[in-house]
Amino acid sequence: MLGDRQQLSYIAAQAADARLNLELETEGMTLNIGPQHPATHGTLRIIARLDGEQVVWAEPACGYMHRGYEKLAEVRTFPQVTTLVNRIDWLGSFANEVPFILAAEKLMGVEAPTRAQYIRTILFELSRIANVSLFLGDLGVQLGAITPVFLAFRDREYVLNLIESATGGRFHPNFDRIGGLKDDLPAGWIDETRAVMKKLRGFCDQIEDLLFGNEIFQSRTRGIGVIPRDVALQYGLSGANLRASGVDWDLRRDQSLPMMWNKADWKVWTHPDGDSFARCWIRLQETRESTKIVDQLLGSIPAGPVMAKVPKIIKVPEGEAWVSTENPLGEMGYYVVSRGDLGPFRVKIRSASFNNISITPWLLRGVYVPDIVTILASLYFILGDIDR
Amino acid sequence: MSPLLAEIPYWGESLFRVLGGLVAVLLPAGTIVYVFLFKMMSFMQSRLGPMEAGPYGSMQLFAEVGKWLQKEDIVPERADARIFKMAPIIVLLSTFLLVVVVPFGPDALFTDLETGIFYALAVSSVSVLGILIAGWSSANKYSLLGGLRAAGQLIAYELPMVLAVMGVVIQAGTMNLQKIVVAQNSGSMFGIDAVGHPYLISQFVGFVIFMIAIQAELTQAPFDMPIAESELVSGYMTEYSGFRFLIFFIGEFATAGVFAMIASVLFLGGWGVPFSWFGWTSIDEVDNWMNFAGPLIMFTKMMLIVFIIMWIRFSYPRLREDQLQRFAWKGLIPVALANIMVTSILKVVF
Amino acid sequence: MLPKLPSAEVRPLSSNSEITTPVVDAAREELLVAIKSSLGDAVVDSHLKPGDDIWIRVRNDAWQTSIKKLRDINSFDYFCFLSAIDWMPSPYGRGEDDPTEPTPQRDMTIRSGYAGGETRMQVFVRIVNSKTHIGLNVKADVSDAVPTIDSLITVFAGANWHEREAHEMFGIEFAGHPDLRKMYLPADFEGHPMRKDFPLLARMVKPWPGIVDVEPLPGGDDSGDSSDGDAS
Amino acid sequence: MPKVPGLVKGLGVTLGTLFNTATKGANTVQYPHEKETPPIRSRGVIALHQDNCTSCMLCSRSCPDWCIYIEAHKELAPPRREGGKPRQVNLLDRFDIDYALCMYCGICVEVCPFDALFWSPEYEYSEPNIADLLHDKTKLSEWMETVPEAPALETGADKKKK
Repeated sequence: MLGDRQQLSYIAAQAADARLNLELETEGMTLNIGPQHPATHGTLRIIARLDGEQVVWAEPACGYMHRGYEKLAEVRTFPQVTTLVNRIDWLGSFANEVPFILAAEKLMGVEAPTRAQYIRTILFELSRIANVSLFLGDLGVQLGAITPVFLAFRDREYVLNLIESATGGRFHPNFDRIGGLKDDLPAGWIDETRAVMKKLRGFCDQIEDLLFGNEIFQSRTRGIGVIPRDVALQYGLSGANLRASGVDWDLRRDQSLPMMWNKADWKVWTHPDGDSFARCWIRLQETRESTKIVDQLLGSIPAGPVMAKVPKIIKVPEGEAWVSTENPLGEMGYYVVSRGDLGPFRVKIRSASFNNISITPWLLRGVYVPDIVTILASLYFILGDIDR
Repeated sequence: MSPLLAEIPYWGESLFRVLGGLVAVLLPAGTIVYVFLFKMMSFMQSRLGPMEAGPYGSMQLFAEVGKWLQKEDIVPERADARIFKMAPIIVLLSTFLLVVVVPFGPDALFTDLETGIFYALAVSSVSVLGILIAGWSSANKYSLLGGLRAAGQLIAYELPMVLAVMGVVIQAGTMNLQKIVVAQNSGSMFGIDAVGHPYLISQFVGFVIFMIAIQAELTQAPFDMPIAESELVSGYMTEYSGFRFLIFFIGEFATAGVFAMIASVLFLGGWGVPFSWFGWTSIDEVDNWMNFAGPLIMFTKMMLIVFIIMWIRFSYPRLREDQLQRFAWKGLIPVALANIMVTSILKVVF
Repeated sequence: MLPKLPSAEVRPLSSNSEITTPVVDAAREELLVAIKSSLGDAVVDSHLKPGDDIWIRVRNDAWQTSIKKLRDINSFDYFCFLSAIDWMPSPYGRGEDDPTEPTPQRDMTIRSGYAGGETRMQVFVRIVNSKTHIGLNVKADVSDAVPTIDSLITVFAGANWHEREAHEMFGIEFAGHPDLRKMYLPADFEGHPMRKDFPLLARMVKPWPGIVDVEPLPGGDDSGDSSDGDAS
Repeated sequence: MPKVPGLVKGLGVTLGTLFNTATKGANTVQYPHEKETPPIRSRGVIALHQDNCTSCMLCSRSCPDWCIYIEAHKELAPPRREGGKPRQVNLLDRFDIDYALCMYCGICVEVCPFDALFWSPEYEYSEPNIADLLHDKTKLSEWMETVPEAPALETGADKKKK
């Protein structure tokens, strides 16, 4: 079931090496990549069985950062859970709060005021930009180019400053509340955001020139780690990984949620190739689209309150709700079961990276060691998002 | 015997040469690390680099060396200790052996070998041994992969380098580096004496191949898979710490300096300026002050070449091992061979 | 190449606090009928929330075949996630009990969620149609005595890790799964942490700071009113 | 126009950044020498206004990390009016926040009904010893000096909010 090119090279290598191995009595080598390794964005461990530089079998071992959020959420009240879910995908934390709050609102039958929905959507997209811009820089490091990551940190800083000045937290905003937002935006924030969005578009151009246009980069990523459409669906890939396989599906567009994405004019990019380059390229385009969404929404924020009328002590009525949104890493959803108590009865956190990375044992067969790094980088996972 | 050293006894002369060798290797290495690795890289990444040690961080290198010297000299338990300890020294040794043939002025040179370039290319391969045994003896899979990659890569790129140099040798008609310098500076292009005849222009293809090859020989990006910090952690250097790592580190940048010097000798006219500027016609007429100005000129040209090497290093991602081999064998070597052919035909015709 | 933005259903922009959910959801109603006809008697119960989601519950022994049919006949081709629920209320509450007091009585009756259920444990999976983007939650009971259910690996390869996780966290066996190693915890870890009767140690090692109350006046009567109102 | 090879463009980007940094300065801040001021809303450290605290325990009970420890006792205070009954007041014996546990979510500040807790953007209070991160009520009260005024709100914000 491997991709054609991969499969051919794998079979050829196997056939050639089989005789050699028999004659020389060589055996493969097990290479332990991680848990502490620069390519793993945290503490993921990949056990790879190598034959020369070719991977015969590889399997990620997770759990080095398992924090048991599903269990922890059961002993917390609804407002307290947002502080947990902040820390799942720590680079785009505001985006993690939104689906959970939306699920709780759905159970309560509350909808946030329009102004709050606008601000939510803007902050959601800002956290996407902060997250994906770091991906674009980190991609360079994984492939050996050192400069992009510094440019990414430079420009991500502007976005983080924006998030901090609005919410008070750089990484863990905890700004979303059931029924709206904690506070309104500070004065001057909108103009600042416009300026930053312009800078971020410049950053995207820089990265495109520095990395994506680079022939070496293209030769490293094109045709590597091909995921066909049906396999992507089977494994439940989501986000850019799914769209890179040619599936035109973006939850921001294809789902009706009380968020404001459909008020802006933007485009869902797909790519037919399904290789590493396609995944990276889609993320680059998405960052550009996000800056556009933010720009458009900034102009049309209506006046009004940011908090609906909700009781001070929140008890969520009995029921089950599933809400998922298109997070920076892919589809992030919460299956919230409430028993009419202060806290949720059960929260199933469907994180994007868990599904995205579960394809690796299939995907890494037959590739070379340097391609492990490229493929993992292009799948783009965050450890907190796998282990939760 | 050169007039400069005529009055000095043999032991003094030897001492002078050893000190000169140290200066010729370490001074460029230090300058390269500070100017390019600390400052140019930082500026290219929109930051300032080290700023605390000394004015504008200029003493940073000494601080780093001091730090490394204090560190424990760790040998992994299952490593082959003797070979493990030897490896960095072999790598640095090849750098010192290389600098021996580089001329810095009409008389300021260590040895004047007739087959200088041949010698230089030969001893530059010694570092492969050091890297290979470093990778093997570390008892670490990453080091092993790195060492093997390095060996494969260095051998693959030795060939285009040799072939690129062939063009110069054919054009100059000599393998003596000093004579190559003289040939470039006393020659003329299209009848204009003012620029001399740097082989950069007539051997441009050779120069490009040579630059690519030394980029690979120095394992700088985009050819840095032996080190590949994002996949092989640090390749063959993974297990080294303290002063042994320091030696590897010095070796890396000293070799960059020395290779850049050889490149400037071969393609940019080395220590010399076009002789016609001062009315010299041969090496014997060159004034004695060139022995002092020469090293400076050489240093400037070296910095220029290292700038290009580092600029590429800081901008490009790295290739994959198989792509790199393919590039060497299917790309560079045929082009280099064609270059030799064209050069020799033109040499015979004109 | 790319389709234009569909004119998606836009919610009213008034800042009303009540969601106006459509009472009838024709698409989902139809779908539910289609699902029931393709699965036959495998469907035990179903629940439909208009404009939101569909829940169905299938028999444990028809789990794998039903999902396969849903994939092939009703073209739910996207595997979203698989997990389990322990419907027993936790005997430990939120860990906020006073250790010096006797444990308070808790309502321990097991109540299942949408689409009902007869057992304490349930496995549920969410699959989505990648064309219409309508999702479906499928549940199945897992008996307490033999917590076993068929593996979905042959239907959706992506179920592999999810089943490993559910096995580790709830102790449910997935028949036909090739490799039910632990995903997160050390191999010699005992117990299934997500079961409600597994205590959360972080909430056991020290008493809740909120138990403490303001000390009453020595000898004085404790009127119970801790703040006298004119503090601000 | 012929397409510029990506390799050349990449070199252009790095060289451009080099010149930008050389002429316009770097984007980095030389931290101990110069400091960026965090935004007003920044959640740096929690300050306690002791006079406002009625030891109602709300913050302690809503803390997800259980990192606020309060002890208090009742005392009789002299009556406010002449001849009135002596009032019962709560006196704070202990108010500790363990910053080694705190995850800076701000729930305690939000639930406080009497405006006794505030966020201060101050961030330089790291300690070599983890036990010293437990700030007691005197230390928490000292932070009050650093608490800024709340920022003005963006146009269109609801003015009714405090």
